[in-house]
Amino acid sequence: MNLKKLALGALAAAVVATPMALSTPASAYEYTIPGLVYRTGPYAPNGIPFANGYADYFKLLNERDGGIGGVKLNVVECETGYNTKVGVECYENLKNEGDSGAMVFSPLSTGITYALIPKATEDEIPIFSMGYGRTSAADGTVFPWVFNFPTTYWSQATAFVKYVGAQEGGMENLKGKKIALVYHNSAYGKEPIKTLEVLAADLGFELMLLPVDHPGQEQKATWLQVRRAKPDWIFMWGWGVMNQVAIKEAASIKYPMDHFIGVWWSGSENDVLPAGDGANGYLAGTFHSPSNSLPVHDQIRDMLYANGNGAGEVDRVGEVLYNRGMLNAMFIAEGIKNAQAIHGTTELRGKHLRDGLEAMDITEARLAELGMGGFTPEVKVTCADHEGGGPVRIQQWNAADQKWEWASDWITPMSDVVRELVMADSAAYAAENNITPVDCN
Amino acid sequence: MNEPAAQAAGSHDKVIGDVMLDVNAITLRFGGVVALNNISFNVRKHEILAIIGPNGAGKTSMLNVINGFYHPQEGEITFKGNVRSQMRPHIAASQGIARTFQNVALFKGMSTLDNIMSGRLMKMKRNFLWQALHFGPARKEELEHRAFVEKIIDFLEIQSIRKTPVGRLPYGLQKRVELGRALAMEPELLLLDEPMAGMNTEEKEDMCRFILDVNDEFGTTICLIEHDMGVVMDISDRVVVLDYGRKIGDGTPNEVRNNQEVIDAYLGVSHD
Amino acid sequence: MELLQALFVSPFMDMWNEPAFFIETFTKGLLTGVLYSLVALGFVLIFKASGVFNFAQGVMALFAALTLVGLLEFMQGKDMTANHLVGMTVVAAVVAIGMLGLKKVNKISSVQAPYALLGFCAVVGFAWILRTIGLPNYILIPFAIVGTIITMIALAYLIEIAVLRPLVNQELIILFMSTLGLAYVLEGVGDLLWGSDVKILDIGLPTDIYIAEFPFGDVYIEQLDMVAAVVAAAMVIILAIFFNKTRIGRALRAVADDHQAAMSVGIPLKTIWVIVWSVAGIVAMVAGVMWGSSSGVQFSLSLIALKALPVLILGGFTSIPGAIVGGLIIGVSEKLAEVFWYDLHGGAIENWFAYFVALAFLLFRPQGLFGEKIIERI
Amino acid sequence: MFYRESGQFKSSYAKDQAIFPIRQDQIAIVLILAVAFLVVPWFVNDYWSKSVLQPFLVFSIAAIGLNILVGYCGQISLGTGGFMAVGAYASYKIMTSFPDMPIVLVIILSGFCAAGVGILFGLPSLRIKGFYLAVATLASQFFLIWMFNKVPWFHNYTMSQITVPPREFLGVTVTSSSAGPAAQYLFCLGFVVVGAWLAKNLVRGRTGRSWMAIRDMDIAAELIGIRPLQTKLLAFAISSFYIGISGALIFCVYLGTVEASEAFDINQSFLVLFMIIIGGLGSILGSFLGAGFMILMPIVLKNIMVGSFGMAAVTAKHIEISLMGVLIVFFLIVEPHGFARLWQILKEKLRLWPFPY
Repeated sequence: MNLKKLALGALAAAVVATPMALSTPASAYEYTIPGLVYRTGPYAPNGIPFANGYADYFKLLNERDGGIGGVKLNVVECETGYNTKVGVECYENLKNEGDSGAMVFSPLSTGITYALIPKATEDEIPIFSMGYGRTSAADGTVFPWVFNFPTTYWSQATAFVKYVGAQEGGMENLKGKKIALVYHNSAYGKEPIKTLEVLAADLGFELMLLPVDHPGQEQKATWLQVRRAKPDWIFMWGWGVMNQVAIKEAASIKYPMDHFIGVWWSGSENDVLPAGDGANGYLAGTFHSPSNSLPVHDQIRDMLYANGNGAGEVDRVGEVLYNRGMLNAMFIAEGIKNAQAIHGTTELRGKHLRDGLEAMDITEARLAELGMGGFTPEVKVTCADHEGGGPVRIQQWNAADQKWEWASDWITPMSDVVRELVMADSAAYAAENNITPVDCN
Repeated sequence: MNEPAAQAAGSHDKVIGDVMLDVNAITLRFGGVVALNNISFNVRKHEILAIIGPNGAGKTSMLNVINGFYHPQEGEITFKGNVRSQMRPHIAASQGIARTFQNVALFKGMSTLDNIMSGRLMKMKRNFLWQALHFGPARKEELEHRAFVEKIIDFLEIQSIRKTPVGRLPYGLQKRVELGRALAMEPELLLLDEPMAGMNTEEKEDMCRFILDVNDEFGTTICLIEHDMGVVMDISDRVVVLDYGRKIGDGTPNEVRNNQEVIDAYLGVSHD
Repeated sequence: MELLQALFVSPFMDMWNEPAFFIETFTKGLLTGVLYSLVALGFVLIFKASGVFNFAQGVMALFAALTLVGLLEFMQGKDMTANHLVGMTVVAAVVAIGMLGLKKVNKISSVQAPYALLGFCAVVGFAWILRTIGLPNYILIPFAIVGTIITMIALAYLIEIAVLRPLVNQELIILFMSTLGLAYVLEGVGDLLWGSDVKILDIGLPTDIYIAEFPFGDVYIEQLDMVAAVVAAAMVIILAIFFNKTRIGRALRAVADDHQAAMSVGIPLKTIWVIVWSVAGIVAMVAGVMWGSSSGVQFSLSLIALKALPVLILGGFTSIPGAIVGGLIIGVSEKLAEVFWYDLHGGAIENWFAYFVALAFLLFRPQGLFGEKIIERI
Repeated sequence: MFYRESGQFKSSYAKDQAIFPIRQDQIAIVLILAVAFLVVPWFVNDYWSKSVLQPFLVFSIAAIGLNILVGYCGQISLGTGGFMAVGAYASYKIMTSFPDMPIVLVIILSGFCAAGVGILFGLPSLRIKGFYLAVATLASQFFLIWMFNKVPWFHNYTMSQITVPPREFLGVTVTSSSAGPAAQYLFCLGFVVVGAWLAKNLVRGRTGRSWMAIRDMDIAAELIGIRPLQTKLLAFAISSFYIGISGALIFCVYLGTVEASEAFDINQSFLVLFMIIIGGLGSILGSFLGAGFMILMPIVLKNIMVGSFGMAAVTAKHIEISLMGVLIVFFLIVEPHGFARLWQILKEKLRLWPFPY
């Protein structure tokens, strides 16, 4: 009896230890690209297309270019379920995986990003939280290992205000207007509040805060508030089921959809489709094109899906969140390419990739080369600025054609406002954690 | 404890003292039902008082009133000179009233030892911080009480089931453990609710012996409910008879036996 | 002083000054409450008959909605992934097992064992035929609903065999935890079969709003909510008839009163459990459809169970009218509190406020609004 | 064969009341502690420390705490996540307000904060019982999380995501990511060992007996002189104290950064409840076994499916969720009293081995 138990225990221990022992003796050097995905749980509908786009792009690079500089990319997915605890487990499990170790982590969750920032800094693995996570990580001097280009929540908030100003016929007309912020009641949803408060004070509009608790299945009260206060514009920082319900509710109180702007995590097909025609005209911020017919999409369809190698369903290639996953992968790939040039070797590890990411300089010409002409604005990252100060564009839902269309040109955020807030927050973080800022000169 | 067993009532000489518990004009209602109607009687120090009566007479309700579980609408109770009409059960317990229950009310998840130890809870003074350390005074206290409880275990002859969870014990033993728990409280007044229900003759004899020994050796006053008339007549000093919430008799076993009202109440209702 | 003002004065003044808005808030509260009641109803049915606090009720709603959407999409001829096909097969298999189960419950149906296989083929075949012909939705939807109901009955049977029967006479907390385990299983299996994407559930329910015009302003009410209220009312009436007028209903009430006594007069406890869980499954389906129509069918649907819990303690675990009235009280009070006391708390209080309302009631009636009075005996 | 108690006579009540009265058990526990304190730290790496040992240890503390309330005192609580959050946010506030306070003291004080909140939310338990109480405790869960999210004072007026500053214990950094895996592991282990020992003392003494009396039959308990309110509130307080310490350790040591609505949501409450029910209600050992099961099982399943069979992460996750459900139901059916009971049965068999009767 005892022996049996012992044997079972040993077996269990062996199984737990497997992933560490099983660093397969690879024939050729490979880059391990961790994919912290969530295809389960309340946020799975958003996580799935993102994860598919992310995986497909790396697969495409392997198929089309034979990897980067001849080195294959090995995407290792780890299911987090949007849960910080599991995310940490994934991180520890993957950080030494393969020859290269984890090259970079893109956690796709504010909670996991916060949890990984100090760990990854310690382990010298870059974190690339593209347009999410800790906004003040844009300050590369305090967060040398964290990147959040091409743009951040705070930049986006200022871009929204600029857009509204333009629609109202000038920033001065914002005075006395009422803007409501409907937000996911979490660290993520509260990100833009400070920025918007600063702008409200500057520009004289009134800001109304309407939190929605996770998961956001039931929002009648929130929209009753909207109906009562009749704000001129609504911004939304939502995620998951909250988006669908909010858009549906907005439609059912006959709120003008073209005055309702969602963050880039509230602007995917998933979010608008359940509301049907009611969602027509709904606006959302983004930092990449909603197109599904770029050359790169065709390549993915031809080289992956035609051979049954795609990660998802072929007719969902090119959805908003799919594109975002693809963009995330593209930036990482470009970072690796930069790092290979900087370090003159292909046998890179995460710490080398950091330099590649910091040297990120994507031009329109380069995008066209990649089959992504016009996909995203040009991005230039520097040692001090890890955001790249990227512009934001507004897209609009066309319910009849079931398509996102451009509703504005690229809007440059109010960098001065954002930068000031970033510096203040990162300075506070540095003080609390005894960090000496890196000297960028 | 080396005294021989069962002695007939009255044959042992003991001094019945003053009134210890005085129940005065108690009336208890549940909605429209009158469970106890203007009941008065008293219990004297060192005696064994039996409360008898047909089913539904209000006997258990009477015990529940005495130890504060039910709150009567009228009347008052004087215990050791303190008058009270309502009180919480734990206060009754702290004044020295212990009891057992008709349907055994042991702590089923705990061992015999722990059940009886729980009767010592009120006597243990060290607070939980000391106990958490299990050190010094708390440890000493725990061991002292353990020694006391072991005496009760010896007295009730349940040494062999000391560590058995009481849920697994047969009914007769459970009743015995319950008596042990009540004794561990070192009560001045012990209320026993049908201590012999569901027992065979041999077990009943054992239980009678324990009751008499308790009365004798610890000087505990006992107030018990019992259906077995033989037992009642044998061991009690005095008997109170209830019927439909009224008191219809009060006196020595012999007096009660010859009370016409009592005979009427029991007529046709044979209890052994 | 300002606090008192915000707490006791200004909200009521607002209500008085904006009557149309007050009516709208109140009505929406009532209608939301109806949806809470629907979920709570499933809990009550099961608790009443089997003493199980069924935490899987929310996941059952999700599972039913997923099955419904899956069947519907399959018949509409949507491209199927391998998972979906496996899903269809598993549903058919479950239905077959369920039919085997019905054979045992032969007082209700006389389906014989070989027919189970036939049933399996029939479900797959019929769905396949419908898929191939490409019938209009108004024919497919009833079939999908019936298919889902059969699946939920089969599920009830499986739960009885695999969970309830082995755990009979266990402590309540053990049964409670086993339903949590069950929730995991259903969640995993549901996701595995149908994927975890948002699925749009369109079974032809109205999505528009109804505008009631009053001299003092307009009141907007969603038609979907009105349908939900009607459906909920219909369900309650049907359940009331079922419980009070039918033979099975009487048996159910007997079981609810006393398991042992019911068994001793020859009521088959296991059959009753299957029936109750089936009915709860159907109630879950209705709840799943109502909620799923507005937000799409996705994992979050299972979390509506949490909204039903305060309703449960307010109304009492064993009372059907309690679930209804409790739902309405919770719905109205949380909406009024969230909207009219917004200045005081700044929003998002609904999650806990419902519990506090229920708690306040409980302190006066520990057994819930309509629960049976607890008499302590010794 | 090796496990015999015959020949070991207890000559005093003190010996009989020891935590491990049987010599083999004493040897075993000494060995386990020696390995845990002296051997493991030399071998532990980041993965083992962060993914296996730390969650196991901190959740063990929470499980002991909840077991005191549910297993010993019989009051079902679903508010564990909320009390953990109290511990976490209290430790953050104390740490940032008094930067020089020793970290151990910070964590203990956080436990006291949680105990206070626990008493407050335990008050309804006097009138409300059973599942009504269980559901009512959800009020604390949702309210506390809302409060920490809402009131900016709790997170020093920054984001509601709080991050732990580095702190040292005996000259070794134990919080924040600059701490080594062994240091963090040992730090948690220390709390676990002391906490388990104190809890064991409590439950085998007068306090534990009054809890169990309330659990087994609250009316009878009152009749033997136990005050229900005080006893229940003490259970709530001590339970919350442990849970608060666990929350503080989750924040300070294990995760390093938390957000109330995510790290301490209702799933944590269920997780800990599962631990004690699978492990064994009313058993300190069971708390450990349950925590081990609920923490290790998903990792084991995942590693078997993804690591050994090369399954896709998502399919593996779905199967893992279902399997966890199946295992939970399975173990509830096999032994409703949990692993602790299984262990006890095993020990009894061992004692008699090789003679089965």
